[in-house]
Amino acid sequence: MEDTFGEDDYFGEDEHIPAHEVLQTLEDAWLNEKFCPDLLPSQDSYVEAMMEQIQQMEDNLTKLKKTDFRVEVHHMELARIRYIITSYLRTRIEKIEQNTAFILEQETTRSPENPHLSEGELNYAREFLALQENHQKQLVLKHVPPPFQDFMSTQQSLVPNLRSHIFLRAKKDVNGVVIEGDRDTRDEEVDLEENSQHIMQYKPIANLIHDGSVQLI
Amino acid sequence: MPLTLTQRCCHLLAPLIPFTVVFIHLSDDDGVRQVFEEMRGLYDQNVAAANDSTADPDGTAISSIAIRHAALERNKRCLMAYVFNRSKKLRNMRWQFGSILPPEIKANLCEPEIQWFNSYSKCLARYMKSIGGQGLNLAQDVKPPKSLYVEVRSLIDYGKFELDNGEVVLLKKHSTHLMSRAQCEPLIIQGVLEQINH
Amino acid sequence: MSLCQSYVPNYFSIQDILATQEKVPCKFEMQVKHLGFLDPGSDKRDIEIGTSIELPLWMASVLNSQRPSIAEVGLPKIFKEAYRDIMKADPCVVDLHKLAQYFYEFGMCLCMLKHRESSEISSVLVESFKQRFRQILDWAQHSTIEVPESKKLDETEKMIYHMGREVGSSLYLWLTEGGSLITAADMVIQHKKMKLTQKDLLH
Amino acid sequence: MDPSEVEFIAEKELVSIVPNFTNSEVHLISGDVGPFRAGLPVNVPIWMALNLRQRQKCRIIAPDWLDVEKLEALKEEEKSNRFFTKMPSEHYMVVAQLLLSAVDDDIPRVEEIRMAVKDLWDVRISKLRSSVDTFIKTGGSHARLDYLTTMEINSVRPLLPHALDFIDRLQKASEGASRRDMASQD
Repeated sequence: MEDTFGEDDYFGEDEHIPAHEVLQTLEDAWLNEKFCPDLLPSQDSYVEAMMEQIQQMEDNLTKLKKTDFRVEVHHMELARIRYIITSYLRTRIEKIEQNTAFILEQETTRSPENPHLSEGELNYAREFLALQENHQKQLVLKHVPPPFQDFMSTQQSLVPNLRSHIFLRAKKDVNGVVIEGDRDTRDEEVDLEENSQHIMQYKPIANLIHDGSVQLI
Repeated sequence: MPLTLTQRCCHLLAPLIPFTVVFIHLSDDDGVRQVFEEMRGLYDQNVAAANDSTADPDGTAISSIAIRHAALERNKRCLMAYVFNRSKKLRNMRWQFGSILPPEIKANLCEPEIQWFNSYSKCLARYMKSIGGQGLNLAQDVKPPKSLYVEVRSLIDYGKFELDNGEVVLLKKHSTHLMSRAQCEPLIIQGVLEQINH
Repeated sequence: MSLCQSYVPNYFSIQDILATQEKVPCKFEMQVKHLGFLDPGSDKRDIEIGTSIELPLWMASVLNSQRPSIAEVGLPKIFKEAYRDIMKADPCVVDLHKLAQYFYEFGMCLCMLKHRESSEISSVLVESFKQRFRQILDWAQHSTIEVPESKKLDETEKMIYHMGREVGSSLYLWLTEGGSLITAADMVIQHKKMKLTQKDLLH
Repeated sequence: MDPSEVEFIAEKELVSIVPNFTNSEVHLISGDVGPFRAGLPVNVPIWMALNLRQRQKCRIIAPDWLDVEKLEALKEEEKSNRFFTKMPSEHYMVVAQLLLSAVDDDIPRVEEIRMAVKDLWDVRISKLRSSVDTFIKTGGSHARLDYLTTMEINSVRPLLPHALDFIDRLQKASEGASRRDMASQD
């Protein structure tokens, strides 16, 4: 008996990335997003590719006999992947709702080729901010004296804390990460050896997440 | 009276502190209205004082103005925090109860809040429809999957329910069923069913 | 929900609003017209130079930040030297809930007013928390129920403790019962309980 | 993170099973598994092993470290070492918990093994707790945590990072540099 599906390892016309690598990327992105105080670049092309893959697999599964032992195994795997995707996107939505104005502001400073929000998220963020503004206007701002009616200035304090401490594992050797000292201690330089694990502030390693040298755990 | 007034604001806020109360109560409409009135009063006094500075050669009017201004800012902050934190609760309700609120909860909301809830639901639905080109319900798959089927017990008389395989079951109080995880998850979250632990 | 970030005050945080509502002694260095009612012990129209009034911290910080400053902000007793010495001697036994519910948040605000004793206050804050942390850690991880001693914690400590305890009890549950049951949402459970108590009241 | 999420991650680890059926490879999205030959051991992810086991399609072979003597030895080493020692599996606690509760008739001396794992866990957790306390007291902001497993790290989350964040705020406050709204917006 030959297993005839799941072999379609490549998707997209020009992007030849094996399905299992896409999945791994999403999994890493999921955990990074979960533990990172800031909003990371969206992996929406991977989400989309993976959702297509799921759809395709589901279609293929209907062709199998219900008693085939593989049916349940594949369904189980699909449920696991769906969990990763939904949990990943939920986490992002939560962050977007938390620091909406800040995130939108940051997005305008980025080049259009390098957005951190997916199109859907960008629309969502805009709608959500408008919703909040309208609500505050309705209930508070339109009832207070004119000089106190501004909404945007109240959003300035809703920002991620980049000084938060996070746990990480180094995926490759990184030398000379500088940890800022406080008034009593001097700056400290740390080398992250491949596979070593650390707890430290997010800020000094922020760019190492982007280039994949560290994984948040 | 800036002092009594900001204190009133704090009374409004107290029940919203995390950990103490999860449930939300009727907004203290009367209290809020009074705060608005007092804010207008303070503002008028400041405008008057500013226009009248000629009658105040020693310049001390500026101190009273600064204090009233601070009180106005403070009140704005308290009121907005009150509205903000209530909307945060409403947000969580959307994720936990679904897009339809139980009537007992709805009774504790003012009209703009019900509107906010409905708009939020719509906004979220629009986003979820856009995901990956085909749409994805993010209110589902909230826990890591352990198995495809789950044994559940009905906690209420829910009525007839069609299973994935087309079979129709009657969900009666205490009745037990084997259901696909995907299907029963929302019902468990909403408190219709409970998962039986072995 | 799933995000688990540490507390940093923002414009909308109720904790911060309540913490800045705590009172500090203010000694007026300028006359303030028409606001005599701020002093509950007086029925005069104005506040005269030299008057001392206990005012909420948010207002004190405004008085202090004006140039020239309207009032000098003093220290509440919990941050005076005598209490600082108590905190230094054995911070773990002090009932902060009773003495200053917002000990740390309040103390940080004071530091930011650049009070001349700021650096002493700051070091008491840091050292107190470092010493008291072990207790929080032990209580949070050892017990699935809320330990009565935790009532002695300051509000920020309580937040940290509660977060820790949630993890402690979910870990305990996992170790003893394993698996991951799907459960009703917290708010749904709360809502049901509410309905039940309402029923009880009616019957 | 909820322990069920750590468990979810750990379920990707491979375990050896002996299937009672024969089949060619299964092409999972996460990679190929099999082929399966009745009676011959094959490595599959734990979640799959548990699913097949539940349907009586296989027997699970306990990893060799899931053994009373080996666990005792690990515990002794852990006790005598100042640092954390390397565990045979990055998810030893979860793997033990999952396999022991799901498959008790496939593994002999289950109760003793369970106790030994728990003892090892307890030794490590109490060591972790003292190191966390020392770390906080000495006032560091960075620490190396090699060989701590995900579930162990998770057991001090969010307490440890939140405590460090808080201390950072307390220290910053005295420098007057911390973001604060009351000064600027009130």
